Amino acid sequence: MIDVISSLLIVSGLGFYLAGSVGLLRLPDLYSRLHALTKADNLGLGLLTAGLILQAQDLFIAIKLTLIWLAVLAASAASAHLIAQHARRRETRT
Amino acid sequence: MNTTAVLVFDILLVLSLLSLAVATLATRDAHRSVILFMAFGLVLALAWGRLMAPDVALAEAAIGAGLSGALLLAAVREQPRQTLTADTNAVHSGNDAGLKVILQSVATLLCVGLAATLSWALAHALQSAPSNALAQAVQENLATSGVSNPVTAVLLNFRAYDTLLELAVLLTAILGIFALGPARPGYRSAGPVFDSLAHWLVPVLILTAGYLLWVGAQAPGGAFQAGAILAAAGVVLQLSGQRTLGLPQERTLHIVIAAGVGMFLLVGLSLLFLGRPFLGYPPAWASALILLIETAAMLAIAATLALAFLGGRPQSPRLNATGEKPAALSTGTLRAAMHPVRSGTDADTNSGYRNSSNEQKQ
Amino acid sequence: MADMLIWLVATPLVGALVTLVLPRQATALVNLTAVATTAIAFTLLYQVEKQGALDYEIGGWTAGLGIALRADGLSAMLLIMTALVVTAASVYASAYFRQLSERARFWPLWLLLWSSLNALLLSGDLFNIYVTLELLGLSAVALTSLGGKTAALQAALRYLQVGLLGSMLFLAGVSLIYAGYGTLDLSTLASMVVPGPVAWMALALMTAGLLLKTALFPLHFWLPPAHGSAPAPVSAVLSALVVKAAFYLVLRLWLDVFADLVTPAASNILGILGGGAILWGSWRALRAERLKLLAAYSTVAQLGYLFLFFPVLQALPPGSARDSALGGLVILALTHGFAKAGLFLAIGIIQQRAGHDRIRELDGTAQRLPATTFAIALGGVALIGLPPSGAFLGKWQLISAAFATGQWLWVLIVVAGSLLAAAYMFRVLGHAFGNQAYPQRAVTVAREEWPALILTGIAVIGLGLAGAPVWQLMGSNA
Amino acid sequence: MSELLSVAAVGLMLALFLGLLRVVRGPDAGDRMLAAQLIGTAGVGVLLVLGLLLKQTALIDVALVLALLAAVAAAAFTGKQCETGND
Amino acid sequence: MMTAQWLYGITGCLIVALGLRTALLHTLLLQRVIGINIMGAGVFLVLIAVAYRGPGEAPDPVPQALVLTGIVVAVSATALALALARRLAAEPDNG
Repeated sequence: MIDVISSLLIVSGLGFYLAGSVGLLRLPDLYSRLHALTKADNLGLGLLTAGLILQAQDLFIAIKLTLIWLAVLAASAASAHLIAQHARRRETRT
Repeated sequence: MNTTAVLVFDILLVLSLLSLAVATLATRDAHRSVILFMAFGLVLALAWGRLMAPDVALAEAAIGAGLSGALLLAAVREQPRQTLTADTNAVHSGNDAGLKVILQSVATLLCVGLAATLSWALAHALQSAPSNALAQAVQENLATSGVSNPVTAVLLNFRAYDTLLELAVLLTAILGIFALGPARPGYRSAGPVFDSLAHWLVPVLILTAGYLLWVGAQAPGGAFQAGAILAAAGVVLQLSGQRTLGLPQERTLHIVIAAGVGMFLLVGLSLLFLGRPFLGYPPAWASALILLIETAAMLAIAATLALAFLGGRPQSPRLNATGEKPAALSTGTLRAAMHPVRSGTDADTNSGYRNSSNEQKQ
Repeated sequence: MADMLIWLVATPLVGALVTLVLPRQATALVNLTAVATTAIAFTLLYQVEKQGALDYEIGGWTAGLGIALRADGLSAMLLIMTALVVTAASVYASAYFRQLSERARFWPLWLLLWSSLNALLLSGDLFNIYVTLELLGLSAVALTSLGGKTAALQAALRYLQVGLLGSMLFLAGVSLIYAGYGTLDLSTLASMVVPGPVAWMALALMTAGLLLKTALFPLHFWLPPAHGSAPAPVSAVLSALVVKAAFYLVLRLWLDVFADLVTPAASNILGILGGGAILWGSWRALRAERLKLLAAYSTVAQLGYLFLFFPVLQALPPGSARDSALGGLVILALTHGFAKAGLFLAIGIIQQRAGHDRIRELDGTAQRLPATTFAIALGGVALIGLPPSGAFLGKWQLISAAFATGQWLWVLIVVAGSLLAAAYMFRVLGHAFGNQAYPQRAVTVAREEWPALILTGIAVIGLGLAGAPVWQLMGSNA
Repeated sequence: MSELLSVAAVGLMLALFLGLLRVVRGPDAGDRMLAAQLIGTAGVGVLLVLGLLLKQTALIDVALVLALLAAVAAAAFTGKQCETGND
Repeated sequence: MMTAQWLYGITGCLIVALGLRTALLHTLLLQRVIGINIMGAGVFLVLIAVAYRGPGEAPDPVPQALVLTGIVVAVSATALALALARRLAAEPDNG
């Protein structure tokens, strides 16, 4: 039972990842790419770690997996903001 | 495990590596090639993970994908525009185009030949199944080495001498950087989002470094990975406008960057005086001595790499606030050296930067 | 007793750390370090002479699992040369760098360089050699950049790139060796190595990297700017010791570890490149406008002589003839080391007193700086290879071995190179002894002139008369 | 389960490879940085899956370091440098 | 027969050659430095591939330790090279 749930989570996480990278390749400009990507890969990683946590043998690993997800979430939110800011700064400069 | 899936995975990974290497090297824009190089480092870390080398993967993730990139970005930012597009000091700056073409084709041929002959030789070596003797010797002596992670055992016990000299290389590099003069302007705070990023990132990095240092004895990790991550914390602090990094003044700073080599020598030579070989730890003491050396090495590596990002001798914060003329500095600096100004984690955005060189010793 | 090997590396390293932390006491500490290290080096020479090669297993681990240090006659003699040249240059440097802040930056890097030279000469492990090469390269680059001017920084940067490229090629060779033989220990490897793609390719890569570092023609392009713009004591050590360290490794690999692999054709390639180096380097030295560049190009040429020995040694069967040729090689290398170091120190004195080192404007130097000029003349005797210098003995051995094996071309090149060396040295001396309209009072600068005189004196008189022990040492261990 | 994991590893690697195309193509530095971010997240995923697949729990630590250093890299990319003199 | 060892080892050889070509020919200083670093990465890939012993097997720790040393040495050298480049860029006649 746990295996089934975990498999479902992993597969849907994978789906989000692939959607994110296709979006990155196909969407027209930086801001829409930014939008698509940050949603897709954070959710993808979230589902993936959720699936992997169910497979983890001990609590410590589960905690670390959660921590990684949180770190990526916070880092990518901040860096997406910084990249957008950087891009805007460059636009206004030129 | 599905062998076809593994093969597809390997091919994708190898293709990523090769295409990134080609793209990094083919572009004529320095900034672009730095970003590509950072991506290359990241994929390389995956390759190390795939090839069961988690220790190397940790170091690559911290250094290859992170710190080297930060160093390169800082250098790109400071290059004047023309040196980013054309270098007058090129080793082969042929005057006429014809010579250049000839040189280029010769070098390209040379490299194609190298790729072919190197692969040929490696194929020969792999065909005769690499010898496992040394790996076995490591395994047999692991019990007396003081640690249970074989890579740490090799680095800090069996081949500790290499590691000692490697720390000396780091020390040389940073002394060479210091000799080039005072550091260029620092960074100013990049806004509230950045600051909040720094606020949680720095403590987490420090915790992670401590964890990796501790775990290095029995699992992948150790002084180098921990030091690199600690250095990354220093880089983040610098980027958020902190110029002192919480690092001490010059005299103490010299002690910190020399700590790795110093601790190694202290341990090694003390053992020599006790009638043991240089760096021949008594098995009962091995794990404690290794931890001692690793802690010192971590601090030295962290300080060195963080200072390397600065790109020169750090400026004393006291001088930036008060120093006027270089001639009047010597006594003030010495006083400052005795009472180091340690600022907290908040960015001291108001202390201006002065370009004047300050000599501590005139 | 073999503890001495590790002390040779550790003493300067400890000295580097202490001078870093205590910059005010640095000069005294350096003197102490220099005396201690030199004493250890002489003790080592004595021991090697008495009981043959010494081994030291670091950490008590058997070589292979651990790293072994090894000293034989060849490395012991080079260690002595290193100790003497560095000590003399240290005395010189304590006067050359006038400001405390300059010295505070210089001493730690200087001692790190010494430590890396000793570590390289003693290393018995391929990967360890790679690390020592990097340590040597980085400290040499950092010291070169102390010249401070844009030219010095540019030369240092180029030097660094070339050095890194060389070490990467070397490391690629080391990886192949590990892939094929599963060991890094030199003596284990020497007993295992068999001709085949792995060994050929590994030797080719390591040699290519080392030739780049030893600046063999046509890979010498980085040397003149670096040696020509570094501070004088640094140039002295770069020319006398640093390039020679890489040459020492080539010698080790070709004559020792991979001896079974080397073919006459491969040795001839080295010989031809060496011949090219002699002719091209001497010609450029003759045309040089600055004294330091002259000395730097002369280094390119003098390294060429050392490579001429490879085809000659290859053709000689093992025996006394080969041993004396090998002894000639060592004497030539030692003579050049001492002479060139002394020459660079003397040039540094002229540069500091006159404010320039342009050869055309040297007139009257002999009157103003007689001792310095004498040191340059002594260095010239050694570089040309006149008796009684050690170079005379070395070149004599080279020529007679080339005659014995019927390799006439090398004889011609040696003669041509010596004539060119005489031409460029007499050109300098001619200007130096040229009269100036208003002769000035003679000046002596003892702390800077003595080291130069002693080093060139060793090259001309010491090595010329005391050549016999060199043969003895080489014979007992080679 | 390991079947699924190896397929997941391939899928994540594919996502990473697609992201690489954007890094190589650009056109803007911001695009590259963004794609590098995706590669980072995909890399973290690959490492986590590999960790379970190869029974190398240390790869989870690698993933953690990668996640943290990706943030550092983004910070280095966007950091603002003081102009010479008083800023 | 270990496909992975071959695949990654030969890739390492190719990367060495790619890096060497850039280090020799590229006109940008920064890219020559990157080229040397990539060349190093290729050598490291060869070493780690040689250390690999297949999925369930413990790899040879020695090459892994060598690569760790190599990475730290490479980053030191890179840092010095970049600092020199930054110092040169600050020279008045260059900027």
